[in-house]
Amino acid sequence: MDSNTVVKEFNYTSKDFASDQDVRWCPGCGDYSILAQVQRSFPEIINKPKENVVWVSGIGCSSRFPYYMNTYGFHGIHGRAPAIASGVKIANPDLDVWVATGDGDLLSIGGNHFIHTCRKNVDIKIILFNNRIYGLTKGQYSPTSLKGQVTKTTPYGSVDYPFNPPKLALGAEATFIARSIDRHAKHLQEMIKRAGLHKGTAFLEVFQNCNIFNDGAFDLLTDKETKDDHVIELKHGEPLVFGKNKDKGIRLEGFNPVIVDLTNGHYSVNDLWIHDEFDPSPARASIIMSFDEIEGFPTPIGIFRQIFKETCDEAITRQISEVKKKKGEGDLKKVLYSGNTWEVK
Amino acid sequence: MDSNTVVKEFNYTSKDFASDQDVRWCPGCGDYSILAQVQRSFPEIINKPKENVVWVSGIGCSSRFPYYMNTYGFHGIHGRAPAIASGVKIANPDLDVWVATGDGDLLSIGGNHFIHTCRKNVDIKIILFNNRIYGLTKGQYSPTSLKGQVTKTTPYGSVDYPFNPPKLALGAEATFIARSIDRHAKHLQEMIKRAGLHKGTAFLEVFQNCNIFNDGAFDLLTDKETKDDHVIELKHGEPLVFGKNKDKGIRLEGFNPVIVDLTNGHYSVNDLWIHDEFDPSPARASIIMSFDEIEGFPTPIGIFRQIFKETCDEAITRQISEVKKKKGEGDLKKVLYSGNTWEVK
Amino acid sequence: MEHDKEKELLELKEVTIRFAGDSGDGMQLTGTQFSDNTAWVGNDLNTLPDYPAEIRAPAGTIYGVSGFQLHFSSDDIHTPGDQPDVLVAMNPAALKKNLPELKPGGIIILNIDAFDSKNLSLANYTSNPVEDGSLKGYQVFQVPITSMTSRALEGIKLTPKEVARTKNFFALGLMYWLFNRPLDTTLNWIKQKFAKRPEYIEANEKALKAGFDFGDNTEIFTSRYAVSPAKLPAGIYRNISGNEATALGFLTASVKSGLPLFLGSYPITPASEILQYLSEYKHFGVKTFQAEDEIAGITTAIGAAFAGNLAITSTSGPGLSLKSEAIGLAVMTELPIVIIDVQRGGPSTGLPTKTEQADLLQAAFGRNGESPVCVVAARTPSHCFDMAIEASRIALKYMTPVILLTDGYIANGSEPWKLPDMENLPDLKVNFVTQKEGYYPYVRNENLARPWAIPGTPNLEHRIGGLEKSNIYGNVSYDPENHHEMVTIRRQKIDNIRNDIPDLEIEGDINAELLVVGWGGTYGSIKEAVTKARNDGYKVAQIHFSYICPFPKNTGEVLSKYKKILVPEINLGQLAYMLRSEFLIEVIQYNLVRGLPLRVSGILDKILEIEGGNNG
Amino acid sequence: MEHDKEKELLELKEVTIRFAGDSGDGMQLTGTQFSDNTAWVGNDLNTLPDYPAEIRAPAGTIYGVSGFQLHFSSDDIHTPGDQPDVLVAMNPAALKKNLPELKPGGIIILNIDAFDSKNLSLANYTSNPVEDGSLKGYQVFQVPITSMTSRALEGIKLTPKEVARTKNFFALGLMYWLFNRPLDTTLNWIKQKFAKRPEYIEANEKALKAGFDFGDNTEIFTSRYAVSPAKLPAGIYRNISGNEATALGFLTASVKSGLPLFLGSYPITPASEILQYLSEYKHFGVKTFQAEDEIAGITTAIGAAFAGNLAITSTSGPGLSLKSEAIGLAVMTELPIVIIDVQRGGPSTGLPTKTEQADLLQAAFGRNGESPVCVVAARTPSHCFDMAIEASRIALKYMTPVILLTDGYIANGSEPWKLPDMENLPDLKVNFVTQKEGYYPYVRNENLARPWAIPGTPNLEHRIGGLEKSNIYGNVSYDPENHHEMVTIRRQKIDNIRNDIPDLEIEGDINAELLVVGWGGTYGSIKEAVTKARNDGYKVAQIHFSYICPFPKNTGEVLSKYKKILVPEINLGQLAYMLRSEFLIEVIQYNLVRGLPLRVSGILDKILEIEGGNNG
Ligand SMILES: Cc1ncc(C[n+]2csc(CCOP(=O)(O)OP(=O)(O)O)c2C)c(N)n1
Ligand SMILES: Cc1ncc(C[n+]2csc(CCOP(=O)(O)OP(=O)(O)O)c2C)c(N)n1
Ligand code: SF4
Ligand code: SF4
Ligand SMILES: [Mg+2]
Ligand SMILES: [Mg+2]
Repeated sequence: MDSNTVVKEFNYTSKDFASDQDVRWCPGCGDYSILAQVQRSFPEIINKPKENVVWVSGIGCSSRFPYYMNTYGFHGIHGRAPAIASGVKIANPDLDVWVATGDGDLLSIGGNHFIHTCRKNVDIKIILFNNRIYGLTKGQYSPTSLKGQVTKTTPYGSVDYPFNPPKLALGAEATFIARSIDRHAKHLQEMIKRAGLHKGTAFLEVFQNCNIFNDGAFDLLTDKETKDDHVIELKHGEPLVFGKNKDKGIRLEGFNPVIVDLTNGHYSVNDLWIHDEFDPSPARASIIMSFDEIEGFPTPIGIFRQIFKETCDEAITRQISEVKKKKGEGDLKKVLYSGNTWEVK
Repeated sequence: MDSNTVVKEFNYTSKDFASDQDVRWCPGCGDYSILAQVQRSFPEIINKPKENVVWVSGIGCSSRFPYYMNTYGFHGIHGRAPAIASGVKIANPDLDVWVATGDGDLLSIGGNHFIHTCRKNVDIKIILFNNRIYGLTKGQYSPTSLKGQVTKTTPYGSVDYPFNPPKLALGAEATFIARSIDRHAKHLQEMIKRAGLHKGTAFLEVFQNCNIFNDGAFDLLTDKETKDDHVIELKHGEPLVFGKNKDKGIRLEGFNPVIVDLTNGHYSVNDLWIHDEFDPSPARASIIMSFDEIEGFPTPIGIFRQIFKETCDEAITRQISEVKKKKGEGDLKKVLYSGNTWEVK
Repeated sequence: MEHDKEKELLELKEVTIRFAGDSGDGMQLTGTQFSDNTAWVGNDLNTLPDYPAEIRAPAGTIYGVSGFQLHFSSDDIHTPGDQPDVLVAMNPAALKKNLPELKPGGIIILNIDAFDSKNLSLANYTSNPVEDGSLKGYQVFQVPITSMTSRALEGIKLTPKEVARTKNFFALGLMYWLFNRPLDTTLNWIKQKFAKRPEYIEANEKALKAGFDFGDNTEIFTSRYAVSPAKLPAGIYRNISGNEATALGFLTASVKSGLPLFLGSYPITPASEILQYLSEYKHFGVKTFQAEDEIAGITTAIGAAFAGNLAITSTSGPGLSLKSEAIGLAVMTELPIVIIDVQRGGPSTGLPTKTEQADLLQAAFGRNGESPVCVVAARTPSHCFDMAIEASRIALKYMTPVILLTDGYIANGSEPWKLPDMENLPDLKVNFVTQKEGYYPYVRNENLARPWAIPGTPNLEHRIGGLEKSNIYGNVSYDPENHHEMVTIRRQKIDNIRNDIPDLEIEGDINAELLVVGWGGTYGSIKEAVTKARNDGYKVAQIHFSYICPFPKNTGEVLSKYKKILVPEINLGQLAYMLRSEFLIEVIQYNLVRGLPLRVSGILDKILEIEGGNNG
Repeated sequence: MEHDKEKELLELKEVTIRFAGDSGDGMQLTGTQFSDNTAWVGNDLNTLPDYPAEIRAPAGTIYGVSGFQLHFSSDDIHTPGDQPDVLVAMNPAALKKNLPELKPGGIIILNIDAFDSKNLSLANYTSNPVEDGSLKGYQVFQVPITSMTSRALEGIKLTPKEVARTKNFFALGLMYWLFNRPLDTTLNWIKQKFAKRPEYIEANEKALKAGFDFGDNTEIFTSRYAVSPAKLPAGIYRNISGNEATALGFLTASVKSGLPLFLGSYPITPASEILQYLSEYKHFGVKTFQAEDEIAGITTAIGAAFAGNLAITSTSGPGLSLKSEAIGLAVMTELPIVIIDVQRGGPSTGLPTKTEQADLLQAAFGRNGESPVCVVAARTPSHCFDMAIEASRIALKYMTPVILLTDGYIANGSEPWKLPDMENLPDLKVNFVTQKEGYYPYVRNENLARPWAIPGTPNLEHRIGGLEKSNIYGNVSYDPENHHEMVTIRRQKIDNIRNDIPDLEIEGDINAELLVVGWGGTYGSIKEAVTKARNDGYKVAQIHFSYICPFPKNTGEVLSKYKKILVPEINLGQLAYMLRSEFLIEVIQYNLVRGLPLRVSGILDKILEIEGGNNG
């Protein structure tokens, strides 16, 4: 699925999506890049009048996002963005509804709305700015902070295990699950486009550096020196290759992924696991998502899984028209005057 | 892992766990069986003074459960049982803490507490009475009701996809995930014991018939005639066999489970997939959990997966003793009089 | 059959009947059928279902007893009756639980088949009340309802369980005979309901007729009763419960405003029916979204309001608590939503199936910060229809959340409803803003309402949210003076609604010394008590609030006219608290928090206590 | 170095300084250091941090300005000062934002290096205020803080960014010089803080000393100021903020009750620090549970209370909204928990970093049903310590939830705190029930408290929950009379607390005509305003509520003594609402909802408006 398959009727430029508000994130914050990549991708995916685009958010640094987009926007309350967005979408399915949210906002207080939105497959796009910390409240740990991480509320190190957000989304039956990184501009743009073109709940996790309270959390994945060895880019139909010189690959032995060296002659690219974004089995995605927790494995980015099924808003609209067909357009007088009525003269 | 490995010091009988309260479920309700199996299993797993057992619940028919157990009990508010139970356990890790909950209580309003409790691996046992309906409020659909199901709030059929609760638990990193059925008394007892002996969050889904508002939801799985063909019992180290005459088996081809006929000579038991409860990879469990959604596949019951890691309450206790070791037992005066103090004479 | 043979027909002005039996005995259905029939023959009526929080506790136990009381009359009535004249008890537990409320000398109809030793002991009877003299002073009729029903159904292919389930129709038939009612409405209902199960139609019809004939033929009843039609205003009527009226009110508001209706809701007793009723109206484009919890219920509604729907959320007390934070968001974003709270017994889970009026202060004040909303309350089942429309009107006109309070009693209770003329329904047409010129998100009109510009409107892209906004422009603002100004404007906007709602009407004796003041669902009880007191020669006036935040503009003036003010409430004095604060007046409180409507007699006694001897 | 050379030393009674700069400029640290030093040299002081809701908005913009005001004196003081005497402005935006508040003739110290065209335009200056005459009427000192700091740090191995970051220490050193303070406390702090980074120690020390020396050596300053120590009661002191005092209060309550402390909490400004402070005290066995949301924060606390811990939950306004339902559960189960609400600007997300007093009615009434809790409020930073202990005492003794209200101002602000004698700390020992005899879950003692029998206690197995409970036995009960009784008892239990709390003390002129009434964090402002009015010859009395639900028992009597009652509040009149209702008195309201503490001058003006001319 390629953005070129869409016939463009509207020719927006990235500037059309920049609002007149001054951007107020800390200098150096990864949020700037996400904003830029969204604004750059939008001309290619917004194929309707831009007044039909709505950005919804919760509370957090990341949730300031809607202010900076020159679209309709709703800066909600903490954790409730998926529900507010669902209301917008279901009320008017013609709108393109996007959610900007943080790891605290979506996964801590907002966890329930998140999983139910995924389950119902409401057609909204959720971009998770995962900086593994509470930015706006100044540095408390979040549900994606690492075990042992020292933060304002864990002076002796966190005792909690983090969520693996794509895994949670998978468990909640999300139909599109992807990941990117703030500083991988091109990749991030591609993922935003793919999310935007998906019909159904699209979940895109973006690793985002909070240079004030959790600086360097993703350095291994973004530093020139280390990134090639620590990131693996998932590409549909292609083998799982990574490493500075594309010298490492991942094979599957039973359910076990194994890293193999492509330079010593034992294995070639042909022996590697081929990625399939559209595999209906959750097993593939769940193994790839587990790389995060296996010592020595690269962090996967790209599309873990995309499947297609009727969206919640479609189903609601469909049901309404079915009932209208069956019962006829509602007639208020008929309803009010129904049941056992009698007349008093 | 067998309950016999535990040396019993306390010799309770099932009667010791019955409270003096009259049981108030509808006659015929599956909840009665769950209560009975819990009371029958408890003498074998409660290996401490029974005053150390606490049952916590939310709101729903199922959440009346604590009243009927002669242990400490807390009938909470809707959806909050996992959080209340976490508070009890962390406040006093010597207690055995159990949660009785419904599909609405745990998965609808309580979804967030559920996934976070799993993530943190708080050592509590959660028994989900899944009747795929809201019983207490008289028959509205729940997050496990089937798409298309007609209920009080879906007169034209539900448009929502259900959760697969074990999948959600897996996505939330639960360390023990199992399933049983109200009317499979022996199996249910075994699962309760295994949950009780697990250290960490144990999630046990029990299919429960609500004979008033969703009667027969599990008939295929419980009727003598049909159950053998529609249920597959997962047994550790054993092949996946089912069918009235143990005549069907499940093989794995790639990630695809395939049902094979064991009677036509093509396949024997040796060709089947062997179950491994302790497989650390989430892939196995996720495939088995998917049986629910594959046309023609039997519904798996038993233990999907059990893994072991430090529990939340253990980690908190450990950290407290580490800090005490490092800093010494807290001295109130020292703390109050710390910082820049000065004296006024 | 020889109907009406020698039996005497006594004319009564009003009767209160209570049907009581096991949760599985179908008493709610029996009550509803009798009510519909009674409404249809033209009596005024008022009903009070009373069911346990358990769905179906073990048969025969006291906490499994389900009851349905109805009060009907040839005159205007407003309550379900303090004490029943007639008790139909399907088993010993039903007798045990309800006997204390029966009027001295009242009629008891017993299903004597159920008075076996097992059921007696389940009801904690140590001896059989039918035999031990405990029923002395009542007119007791022992009817073998179960066995007569079985006999009547012989030959129909039903399981014994199915046969037993029809015995409520026998009881209903007997009561129709006793009160001289036609069987038609119920026969029709049976036909429709069981259209696909002819054997059920046959069985229920037979049971119903058998009950009727039993009354006619047996010797035990010597008289029958008749209650003539009431003189209600001319019009087309139907019997309606509060929850259904609420649902229809919002449906009407949707049609009259031209806005699609969006209901985001989470089931909770006794509010779930509103969601259930509205989910039927998909052919009106109604969208009912059963959310994962109450917070999602209201936040989806806020999203839908932002997108331009008529957005509402329905709940009961604990759910209102959960919605607190989000109501604040609607206050800050100044979006029109209606929050319906069907009050039930509290605090906490409390008494889920019982009625109460104890959420008023929560509705008025239960949010962080200065967070004013409009609060209105319905007074009777059919009044829920009017107030649903009013709540919608105010929300849309003032761009504000409105809380509509009803309660378990009026939600489940029913009364005859004179159907509105379609032409007289108010026009709620809304004009969305579409012009860029002069548009700012927080510019205000003469009502202090900000403009509603919905997504999809070209050139009006804007952003709103829960942070304080600058006046007019709507940008985030931390400016101290702006904040004070906005806090003041938001309050003023709500206060101004007082110019747009009806003045209080004084009922009863305008020049009395005593004014009885109520709000919401106690209207009927207070009205009857005041009427009785006046009939006894006391001068008493009455006012009743349907608009509470803000109070109607003549409130201070009205209150100041009376020397004594009595405020009966089903709480510990919440309206009293507000009246004292806002009008600095002394009030006499009458508070009974029993999970039940106030009894007329209790209010009357209080009036007499205050005015004692002043009826000369 | 030749200190104190020829510079004149002027003695002042009190000074208010405001440090202002970019969010990244370290102004909060500078302010805190100056405060600690000032406390340590013996002045009375009071502080007001004021930072933006953005963590670090783009450098140089007005909304990125962070400020810290402190008021210190040789006399008793109670507020951070209405208007600063001295403004330290690290950049044009800081000047622009704060100049309007500066006293006429006040001192401005500018980091002139930052006044380049880029920063001027970021601050929306069209011309340079230093040059265009806009600062006429002030004493302006232009100091090249950035460049002087760089020069002082030459040779230390730091990045230019790191060097720039130390410029706040230069400013601090200069202020130490100007106000004649020793450097020791800050030098010590630097050593401890950067123990692992010697180059930071060196850099910060150098910057601090360079600032000090600059004052000494340069010609621009001709005088220095001295503020003598205040005559505080004898004792050991430390400077403390409200949030830290709150944390220490609960730590103390834990130690004195012998119960482990459990805090279930979700971060929220400005309450997060309480969670942060308490998470340090693991060696006291303190368990801090950062929950997934506010609901889990309180419900884990309820579970912990059931299990026998001293259980608390901390939050701010929106979080209190979310906890409403669960507070009702604690009311019904009668478990001891304390809910701390650090109030901030509302409604909704509102002004997260600003102060307000607008959660009072929510605390009192924001739950479904009749759901009475005890509500108390702290009046100053150090008073948070006392009220945390009091809240714990009441919760444990009465088996009830208690809401402790503080606010953003006292939470973040600080003052010298006379440390308590360890022996005088109250004993909060709790006796859990262990005897089966006479035990029932809802049997009550003389305080109407039910017994606390915790899991693990043999033979006392019992079940509680949110459904209505039968009195004494604690079984689920739908009985109407029982419900009324329990509703009444729960209210009575809270009302009885009034016999167990201190009477109101009247400050000022007991026999005045005017009584000024406040609650919570406005104590200081009201106190200073009353003092000033009295100094001007007006007779004014003052009372201040720390206990609100219930009010102290002499409240009615005290209020009735005064002809006029003035109630200043940072809301639209919430205490006034309650006083009017509960005591039927007229009150004059003074309400300013600016997200800031009330100004002394504002209250004073109001007093003069009321009492004008009455100072003869
Ligand atoms: C109901 C409520 N609880 C808590 C808060 C405080 N709060 C604001 S943002 C936030 C978390 C921010 O973290 P995240 O979502 O990761 O966003 P980030 O700032 O890191 O982008 C919290 C706890 C709030 N505003 N409202
Ligand atoms: C805050 C709140 N919302 C809603 C309710 C109403 N309510 C009670 S139980 C329930 C759902 C029951 O369903 P489930 O959890 O599946 O339990 P079951 O009765 O089926 O065992 C609901 C919606 C409530 N008591 N409290
Ligand atoms: S605090 Fe962190 S996440 Fe927030 S704006 Fe600053 S750098 Fe970005
Ligand atoms: S309603 Fe259903 S779940 Fe509830 S007690 Fe009855 S049969 Fe059981
Ligand atoms: Mg974050
Ligand atoms: Mg259920």
